[in-house]
Amino acid sequence: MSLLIIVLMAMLTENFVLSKFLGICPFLGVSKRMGTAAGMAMAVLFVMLVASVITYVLQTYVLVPFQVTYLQTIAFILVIASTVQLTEMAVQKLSPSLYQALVIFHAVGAAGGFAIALLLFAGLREKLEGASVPRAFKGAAIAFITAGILSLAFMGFSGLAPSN
Amino acid sequence: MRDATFAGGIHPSYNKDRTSALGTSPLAAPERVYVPLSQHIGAPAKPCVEKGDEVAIGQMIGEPGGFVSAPIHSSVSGKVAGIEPRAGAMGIPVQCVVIENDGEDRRSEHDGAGDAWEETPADELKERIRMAGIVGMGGAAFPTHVKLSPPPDKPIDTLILNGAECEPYLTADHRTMLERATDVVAGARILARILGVARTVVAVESNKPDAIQALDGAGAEIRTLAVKYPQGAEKQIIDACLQRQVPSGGLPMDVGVVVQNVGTAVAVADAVIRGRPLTERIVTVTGDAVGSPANLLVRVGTPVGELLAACDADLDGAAKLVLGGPMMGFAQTTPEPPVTKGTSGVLLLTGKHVDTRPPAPCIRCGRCARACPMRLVPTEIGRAGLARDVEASRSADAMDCVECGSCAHDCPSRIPLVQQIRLAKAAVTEAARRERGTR
Amino acid sequence: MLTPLLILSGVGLVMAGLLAVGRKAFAVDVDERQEKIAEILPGANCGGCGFPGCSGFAAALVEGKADPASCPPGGPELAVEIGAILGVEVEAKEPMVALVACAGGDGESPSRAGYLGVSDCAAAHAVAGGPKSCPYGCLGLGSCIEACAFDAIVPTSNGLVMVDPEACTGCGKCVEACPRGIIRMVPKKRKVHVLCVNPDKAKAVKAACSVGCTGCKLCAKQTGAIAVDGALASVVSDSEEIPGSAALACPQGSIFDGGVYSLPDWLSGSEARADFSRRSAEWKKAEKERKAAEKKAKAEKAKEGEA
Amino acid sequence: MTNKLFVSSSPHAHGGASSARIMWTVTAALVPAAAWSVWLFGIPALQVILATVLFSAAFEAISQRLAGKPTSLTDGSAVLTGLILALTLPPGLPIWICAVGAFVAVVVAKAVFGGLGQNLFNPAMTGRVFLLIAFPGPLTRWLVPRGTGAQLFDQPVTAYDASGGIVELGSKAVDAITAATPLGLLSERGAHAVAALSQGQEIFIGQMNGSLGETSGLLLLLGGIFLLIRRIVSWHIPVSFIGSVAIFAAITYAVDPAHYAGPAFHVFTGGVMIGAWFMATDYVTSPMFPLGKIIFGVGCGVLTMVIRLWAGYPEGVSFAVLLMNATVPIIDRYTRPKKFGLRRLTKGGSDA
Repeated sequence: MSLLIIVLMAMLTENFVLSKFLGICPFLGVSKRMGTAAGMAMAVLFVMLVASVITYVLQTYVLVPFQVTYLQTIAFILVIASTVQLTEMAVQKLSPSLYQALVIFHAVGAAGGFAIALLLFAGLREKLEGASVPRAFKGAAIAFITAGILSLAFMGFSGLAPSN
Repeated sequence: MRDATFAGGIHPSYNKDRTSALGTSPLAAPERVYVPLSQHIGAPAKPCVEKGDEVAIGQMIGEPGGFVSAPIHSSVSGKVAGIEPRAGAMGIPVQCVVIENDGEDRRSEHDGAGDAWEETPADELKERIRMAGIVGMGGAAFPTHVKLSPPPDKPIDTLILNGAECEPYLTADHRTMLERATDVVAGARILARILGVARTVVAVESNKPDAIQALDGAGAEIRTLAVKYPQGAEKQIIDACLQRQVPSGGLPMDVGVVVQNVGTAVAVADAVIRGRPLTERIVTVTGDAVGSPANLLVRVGTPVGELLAACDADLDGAAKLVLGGPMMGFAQTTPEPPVTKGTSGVLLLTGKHVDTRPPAPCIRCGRCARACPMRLVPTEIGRAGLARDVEASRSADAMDCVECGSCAHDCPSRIPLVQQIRLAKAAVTEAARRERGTR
Repeated sequence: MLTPLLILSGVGLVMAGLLAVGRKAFAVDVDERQEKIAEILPGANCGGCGFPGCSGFAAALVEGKADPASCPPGGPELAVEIGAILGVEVEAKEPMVALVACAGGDGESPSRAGYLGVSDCAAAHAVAGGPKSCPYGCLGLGSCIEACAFDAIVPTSNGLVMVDPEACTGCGKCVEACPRGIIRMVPKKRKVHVLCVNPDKAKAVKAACSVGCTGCKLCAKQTGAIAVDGALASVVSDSEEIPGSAALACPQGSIFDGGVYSLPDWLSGSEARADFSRRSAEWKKAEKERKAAEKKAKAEKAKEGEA
Repeated sequence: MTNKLFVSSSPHAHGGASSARIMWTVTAALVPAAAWSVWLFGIPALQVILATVLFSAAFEAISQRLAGKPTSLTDGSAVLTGLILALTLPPGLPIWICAVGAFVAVVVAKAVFGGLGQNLFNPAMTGRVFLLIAFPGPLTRWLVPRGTGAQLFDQPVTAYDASGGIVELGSKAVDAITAATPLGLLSERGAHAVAALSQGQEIFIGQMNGSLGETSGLLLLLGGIFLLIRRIVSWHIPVSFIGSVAIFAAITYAVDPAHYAGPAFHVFTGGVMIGAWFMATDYVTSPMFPLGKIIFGVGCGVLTMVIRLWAGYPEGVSFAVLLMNATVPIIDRYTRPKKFGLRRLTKGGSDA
């Protein structure tokens, strides 16, 4: 039960994209079509998994012992960027079905949240494509506004906790 | 039994009261008739007379241009003045045989006609119908003999005679059923004999109780239909009468049914029993710009302007001229086009019926989808049509649309959905043509 | 200070190594010629080549399924460059531009009915054959403007559209977009055009439009490059220069002479039309006099011969 | 013939329905509930209504002018958005905050998406949620309704002076008097605090505090039934929304009555009535087809209850509606009606 709550909390209350504004770049990049959005959600799952393992190792065995935790951000960026690159290569070569098998770990919650936001958002943006959005707001601007309103809505889950 | 019907549909203002009680009156033949060579779906007829030829009523002046085609006959007696293009109902000039009426109304001789049709082989009856130039008189003008020739793998068990006349304003079929009930039933028997079906149903909307009574007296099996538009659409009338749905992209014969208009049945009776080809028809002339509306018996080829003049119509005060009914008819730029075999009505409307405001934005109210008798999502097809998006048009099932106009009629934003959908259908047809070409 | 540097560069090195290994392991074969070609293509994805977008064209080129000279926006220069990459000889093609062959604006061919509905040429054409008097003329609702990826088609002030030959790349998209088939591809260098597509006989044409071609054949007498098929003149050959007299001979003013007038002036300017009428009248008078003189000379010659 | 005829595609007949008439009818259906709130709270309520409606209309006109579109205030959509927004706000809310709410609703949530029909989220709900998050203080100061005294639902009321400081009730400095809403009480003090309320008539008639439109469930219900009769809304969304709230509440109440309030309380307090009839039924931001509408309504109801019972906010209707707005494209995609011609043949013919 508590595990489920952790996953749910990560998905809704602490939603990566909509609460913490992380991962906005891929979020806006691929959410134009439902199909690509689903693929991206999978890739995120994989990258988050690998990256969290590597950064964990980096944090506990390198940064903390050498007392350079202030390098955390930059080192993590390096690792994550490289992992993304690696995944991209892998996707180009292998079929995306491979890493479907890798979907087991605890990053499921966070990535699931990303996936929900991404899928909802993809649907919204498909609908937006047919809308006569004023020229000035076309493209990224309207996508950001949509994401902003969606995150307002997700704020409703703040303080979500099993009955107090 | 409850009145039969289908899912979806709308309830427009019917406006039939002005003409439904008026008996059919013949319109004097004009001095000149312009008989179009293409009055039907399919290949145009080939003219078989020349300028200067003397012709009589019922004489063939155009030969069928193929199997899906129909011959054309003179509707007056007189002299051929030429074969030339003239404004047609679609706004595009069509080839017409122009005949100077000599006013003598001579009829051409015919053989093979008589009361002995019960003993005549079906194929011969069918040939007589073909050579009489009979086409669907509900408006689509599809050659009748083609509908009567289903392939052997499509057994037909039921003939439906369509007397729904769901189009507002029109009362031509209503008057036909009242005044010629015996011929409706006789025509139905001939059609049933050709098709070899045991069951014939005459389907009539419940707002024509007098017609139901007349047909009942003539000995027809009647199915009363609920008053709803488009109750008379082929697929909807089959669904209502027999609870069979014609599959997407299919024809009535796919569910063992042939549907014929009641006017067509009368034309069949005229051709087979009396040896008279199709040269005249009943046209309802009405609308709020028409002073004395009427149901007129009109010679094919009579310019629409003559009908309007006979009915005290105010062309100067009118804003819209429509051939056919208000839901599926065609707007005209002039009153020049001639009446054809498929012209069921002439509608002259005042500015009251013309909304020049631009359409408002779609508010996604869903009324169009609720109204659609084909259970489609009209806005979706419309959007695809505007964007000429073939894929989106296909996935929104654009080709299933029957263009009945229910969606646009109920749209609170007055969006020209039918027109948008036609663009989608045109895009799909064009793409299909191209795909065939490359293969 | 040293530790963080070392750590960072260490992490960087390790990840770089991983990436290098990854690149090897996951290497995908892409013909590098394809990438090179894709880089030099215009990237407008206009579809003028007949392939899905520029990348599709690049792929087809490498596979040898496409002609290097079939990119209209790129023109002959691009064709040569592509040829160099592919290692093949390329023949230069005559540059073509689109031409809207209708000059019947609101004044010349007024509308015969009020049109209500979707603002699109194909849609309007399907409603009672369109609201314009001429059933063949330009409806001016701009379906071609929508189709043009290069903003080369602009509306005129009198309900027509025209192609800017400088902006036009000759991709031909507008030709497909026009439901009335008014737009055609012509050599960019050609100056004289017949701006009418109405094939009807003189009486019907005159009823529909004041600048429509009636098929009188007077132009064809001036040059072999213009021929009249049925009741419609059209340029049939580009091998010879079309003389200005072909335009001046036209009683309807259906022929546009780009050597004398600019297209926008011709389409919407009454001054250009007035100037044309004046020049045309002068030319006809001169022609009459010349003919009369010729006749006279002939007659005299004949007389002399008799005598 | 002197005049020109008009030509257009068929059909040449129109049923006469108009978007503007729909908008004004919905607005009319809200008037009784709005009038009740003015009776209940007096001028502070009227001030909020007028401010949001006028600012909404003004922002609509300005943004349409900027976009180069014809002004379409007569279509009623801006006025309706303003009125619905007003009904979700507490009485006495400062005018400038009302203006901010109207701006977010009309400009941010609607105009930048291309105006009427193009927006993805309910404009009024977006405005309210934005205000709730940006100005939590003013948005949760509730006036005591007419006809109640220093005690409301067994709780003492608190009096504030103009600067927001707490003063003694009855002193001259009193500027506003507040008390927790029923849902606030439930959230802060638990089910026993509202036990008596759940049985009383107050919540049904609307003799309670809260946002303007959270008071009279009865009048909102009547307005909703009026729209149902006029065929402007279908039953699917309101019934599934209210029904799922009731069922959810009944289950939790049955499991632990000491902890959870009953269905009647949850249905008639807060924004469920106005939300189910007037906000979730907004055509533009709700599904088009019957099955989708039911899914949407159930989603709204369940999310409302999840937020009410377990999240930080005492009320969740506006969040729930916004969240479900985001699911509409996906719902619409999978709930399209089956097209004609797919029903199995009953007899005769072939299956081809």
